[in-house]
Amino acid sequence: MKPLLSIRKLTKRFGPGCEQCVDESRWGEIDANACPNCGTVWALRGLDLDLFPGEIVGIVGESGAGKTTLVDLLSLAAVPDYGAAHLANWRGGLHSIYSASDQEKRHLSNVHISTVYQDASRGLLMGISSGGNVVERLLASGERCIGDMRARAQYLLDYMELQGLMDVRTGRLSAGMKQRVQIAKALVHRPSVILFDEPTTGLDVSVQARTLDLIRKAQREHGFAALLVTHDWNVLRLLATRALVLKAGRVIERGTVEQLIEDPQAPYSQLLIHSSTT
Amino acid sequence: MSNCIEVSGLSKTFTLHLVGGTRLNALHETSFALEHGASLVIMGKTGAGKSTLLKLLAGAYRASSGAIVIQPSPESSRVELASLSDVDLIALRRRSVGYLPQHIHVVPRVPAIDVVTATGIEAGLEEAEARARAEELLDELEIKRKLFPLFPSTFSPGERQRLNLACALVRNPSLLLMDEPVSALDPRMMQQVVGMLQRHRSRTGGGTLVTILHQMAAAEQLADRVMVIDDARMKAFGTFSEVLQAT
Amino acid sequence: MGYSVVRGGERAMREAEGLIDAFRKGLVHPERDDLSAPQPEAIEGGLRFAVYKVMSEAGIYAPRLAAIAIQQAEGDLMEAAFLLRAFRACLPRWGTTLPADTAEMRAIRRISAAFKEVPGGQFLGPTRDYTVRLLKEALQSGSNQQAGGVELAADPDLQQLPAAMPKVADVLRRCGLVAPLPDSSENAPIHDITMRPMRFPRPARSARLQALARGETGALTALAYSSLRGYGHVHPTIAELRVGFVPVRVIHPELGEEVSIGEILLTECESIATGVGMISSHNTKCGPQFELGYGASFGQNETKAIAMSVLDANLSQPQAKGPADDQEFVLYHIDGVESSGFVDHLKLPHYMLFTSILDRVNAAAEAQAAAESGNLPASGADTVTSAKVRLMGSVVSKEVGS
Amino acid sequence: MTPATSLPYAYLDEFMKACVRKAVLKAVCIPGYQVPYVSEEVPIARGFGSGGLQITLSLIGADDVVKVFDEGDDQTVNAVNLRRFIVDVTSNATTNDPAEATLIQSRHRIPEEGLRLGQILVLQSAFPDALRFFETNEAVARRMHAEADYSKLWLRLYESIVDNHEIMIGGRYPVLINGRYVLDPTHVPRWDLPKLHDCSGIVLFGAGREKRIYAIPPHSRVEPLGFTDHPFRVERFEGAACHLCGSSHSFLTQFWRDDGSPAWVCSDSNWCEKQRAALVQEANA
Repeated sequence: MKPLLSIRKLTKRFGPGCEQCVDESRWGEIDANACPNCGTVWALRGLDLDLFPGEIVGIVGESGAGKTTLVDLLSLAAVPDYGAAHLANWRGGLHSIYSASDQEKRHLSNVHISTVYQDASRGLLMGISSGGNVVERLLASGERCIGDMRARAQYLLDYMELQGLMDVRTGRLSAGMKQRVQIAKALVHRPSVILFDEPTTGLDVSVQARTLDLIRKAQREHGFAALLVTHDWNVLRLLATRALVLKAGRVIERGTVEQLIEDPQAPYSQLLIHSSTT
Repeated sequence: MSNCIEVSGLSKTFTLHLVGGTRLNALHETSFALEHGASLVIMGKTGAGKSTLLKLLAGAYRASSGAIVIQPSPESSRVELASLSDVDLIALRRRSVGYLPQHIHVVPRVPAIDVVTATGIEAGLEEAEARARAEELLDELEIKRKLFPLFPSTFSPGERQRLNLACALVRNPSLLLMDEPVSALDPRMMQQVVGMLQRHRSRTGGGTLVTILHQMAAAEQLADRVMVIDDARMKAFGTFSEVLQAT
Repeated sequence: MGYSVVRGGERAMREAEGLIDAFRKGLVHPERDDLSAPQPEAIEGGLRFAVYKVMSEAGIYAPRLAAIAIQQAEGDLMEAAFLLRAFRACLPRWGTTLPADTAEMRAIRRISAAFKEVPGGQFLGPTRDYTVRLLKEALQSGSNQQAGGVELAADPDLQQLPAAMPKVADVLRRCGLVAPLPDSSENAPIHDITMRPMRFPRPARSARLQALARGETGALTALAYSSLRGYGHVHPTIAELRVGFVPVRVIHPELGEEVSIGEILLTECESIATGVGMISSHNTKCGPQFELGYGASFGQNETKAIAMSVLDANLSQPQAKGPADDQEFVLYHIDGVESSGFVDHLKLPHYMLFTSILDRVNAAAEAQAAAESGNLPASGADTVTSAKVRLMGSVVSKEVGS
Repeated sequence: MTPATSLPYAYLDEFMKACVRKAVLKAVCIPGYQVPYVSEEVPIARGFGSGGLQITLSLIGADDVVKVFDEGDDQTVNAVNLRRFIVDVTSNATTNDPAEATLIQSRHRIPEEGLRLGQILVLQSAFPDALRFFETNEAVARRMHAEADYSKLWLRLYESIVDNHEIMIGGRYPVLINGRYVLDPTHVPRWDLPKLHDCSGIVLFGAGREKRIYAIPPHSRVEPLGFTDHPFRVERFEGAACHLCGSSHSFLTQFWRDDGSPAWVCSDSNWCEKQRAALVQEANA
């Protein structure tokens, strides 16, 4: 089976770097994010990952491990210092998405790779109606019929159990509703990949459960592949089949969710597992 | 006859970093082979390493050393577990290798019938066919129809165990790994399950079983081969009668 | 060069005033000693727009006094407005006039941008709007001719002006485009900001209008312009702009009836906040009604009156689109006397403040140096007097702190 | 007023004329793109048509016949003032009839009969950028234009329809030029926009205060933004007719008689005169 999104050596650093930390072979020694010598922060160091169609891969790690940097890179909000990512259904997967022009990048993030942020204000315009937020995607790809657009938006908002909130100003919705508007917006063009950056963190338990169920249901029916960034193993166990453990910008362990929960190898993974509440 | 499972020099050591990196030998230098269609029952005291071996076979644990080669059915290709990518391992576990863990984890907030049906769909069955098999299996396991739409989290341990058994069987896996599948069942129900497993083996034309059991009666009916594990080592491996004489 | 203290305040100030007169003559034309400061009458006649600006910013209608202030301030209009406002503060207060009804204005100029023709007609009157801004050599030839401008009647006969004209705003009210006026009984008592200070968040509209009326023309124009360019939500259409003489009436103290005590030249502008780009939805909720912005200023000061009406419309329906929508930002920063005063106050000596700042900077520098060399100094040990400033390369002399 | 003999032809010095001409050329080559140019002061106030005047004075030639009109009327004060200044510094012939004119400077109107081949219409523009009113940051707005990323603008139109069932834009209705740039056609009424489409004359826009020049070359595709089921609509006059020439198929403006009763009149005064002249001819024929 050919991977949908193959990521090779994705690296992002904040700072000039020095001979000590630029050399990949010595990355093992540097455990903290910042290089002791020059202080450059290596948010992500040489991440490799193949995402296959229809699967959900978890990205686990404490904050500052590089999870959000990975989301920013894959959502094309940021540009990596090194490395590439090939998307199968974009130019036949022959070119890295970072070689795309700004316009193509906007098309990619509008149609092929959607993102659901933890902070809804990063993903939505709070000043306009929630239907408007969903419709923006259609407008951006050239749709010009109000009736069709509203029908599509209505279907998606109902699908996300947001009946009757089509013309309500997004800013006035609750946190849980905003996340579901984000998911509806993400589903507009039936993307092949959706990035979830801690989608339900901070929601109260019942809303979190309902939102996760909706994500699972949407994934089963729309069949998108997803990267699920989380620090919560229960969320991982519910949605993902396999996962990567990130620490200080590097992948220190990968495996099926079952393996990572039952038999974590790296000390850091064991620490993460045993610090979860249940 | 080629073997369904070939294990050589398999050992598993846990390194618990949170408690100063103490090492725990869970399994030591185990080797054996199991031909297609055979039914192995693993017996031994609790904590001897039985579950460890089963989890290694299921790919839930990663071997510290040694090799496990699995050929779920005579037609499928032989694969070395350690060399499988995560994605292939997941696919293997969805289609041809059924695994019934001892501590049952149930997907929350999904009606019982859908849990079993979804497992069937994941294995490649059509939705209607998967639902039909699910209902048939749950009836056989005497799960009352009114329980079908309920969430498994509200079920009793016995009902959950039977539900998981249904999940394992709905896919007709050619290799079925079960960790004490009947521990929470009354003798009559246990007998019923053993009968189902026998029928399963005949229906799949040589389905291979590996089961951890304590109940001698069930073991006697199910086992072609028996393995005894004690203190992380394989003490005996052979036919039921051979092992009885040896211990 | 050490940082030395300016001494001898008293003598310096007296000499400074003397220097003003000396410079007044010598700076520009040292060889001419026949040039004296222009007399107030000349200022009132030839520089009437300066007089109007000073009068309106001082909040007192006294053209002659404004001319004197301008002469004394040598043309510094901010200074003149300050002088006049200070003088106003010491005048006794006899009472308040009745609200002037500007419909009764004997207008010398009246235009509308909203409609081509309005009841009472439009007439251009004295304006430079449509003149060609060519620096005229004609001034040398002394003729009072407006070069290329609209032919100004030699001596405008003030008696023939129309006595009263219906207001365009009333026409708009009849069309339902603008909310009807509340009848005068409901009007809240006027909040006189020279008697009671403005309080936020919602100062009375009368207080807001007074603050705008006394505002400095440049500041008002800048903020209004910012609103037009999108940093506020209002881009209005001028319903009507009038310039003319308005009768001022009071209740006679003995007779107890209305008495007119004269006329004042007034510029009044009413504009409707039509907005540009998107007609904002908030004013279509109760049918298409628009905010009416009002601006008025003593004398003929059209830019100020228009700017006031823009800001009034902005501030009555603030939509937080920019500074022009923020009541506090606008009303606190448009008063010329306050703003020029505070900006000028930076010239006052701030030696105490500066010394204490140097002390802190020095302490931090020392702590940083000590931290790098490993030993932390006992905090607070060094007092101000022994402060050794290495900042700015100059060593502070000993008497800094004494 | 006798112009000072020292003033060059058409007032602007050669440097300023060259700047404007280069900007006009670039604007015509990239239809809809706002070309920045150095806009020196002219003796006409900012906001009263300085940009339009700079273009007229840079393009005018000895044999050009100039028409200057404002809000459709050649006799409005601003039109009179501009025309008088242009004549003073060029001594060119002027006309009120758009048919005779080779160079037309206008504010807020396009002649009712449109343009013919070879004619240049210069429109005075206050705000060159249609995006500026919801994106006050110019850098972001320029990037949107560069990437033809107009989804925010379309979203505004969508939200307007959600709130009011109508696209609530009076003047300055955004139009798409050749499917690429969105252009702000200044305060011309929506009535005039169809005339811009596939128009045989050249339309130049001069924004003096904002220092931008942009253009619509001949036979360009000019589409006012609209949705398939909420299309662009021009102003409606429901049965109103001009009280001078009786026309009901020209852009009318409302006015108030002295007795306060409303009435309508053609906005394009010259066109109205032509209608009346035609009526008189018919009556006599």
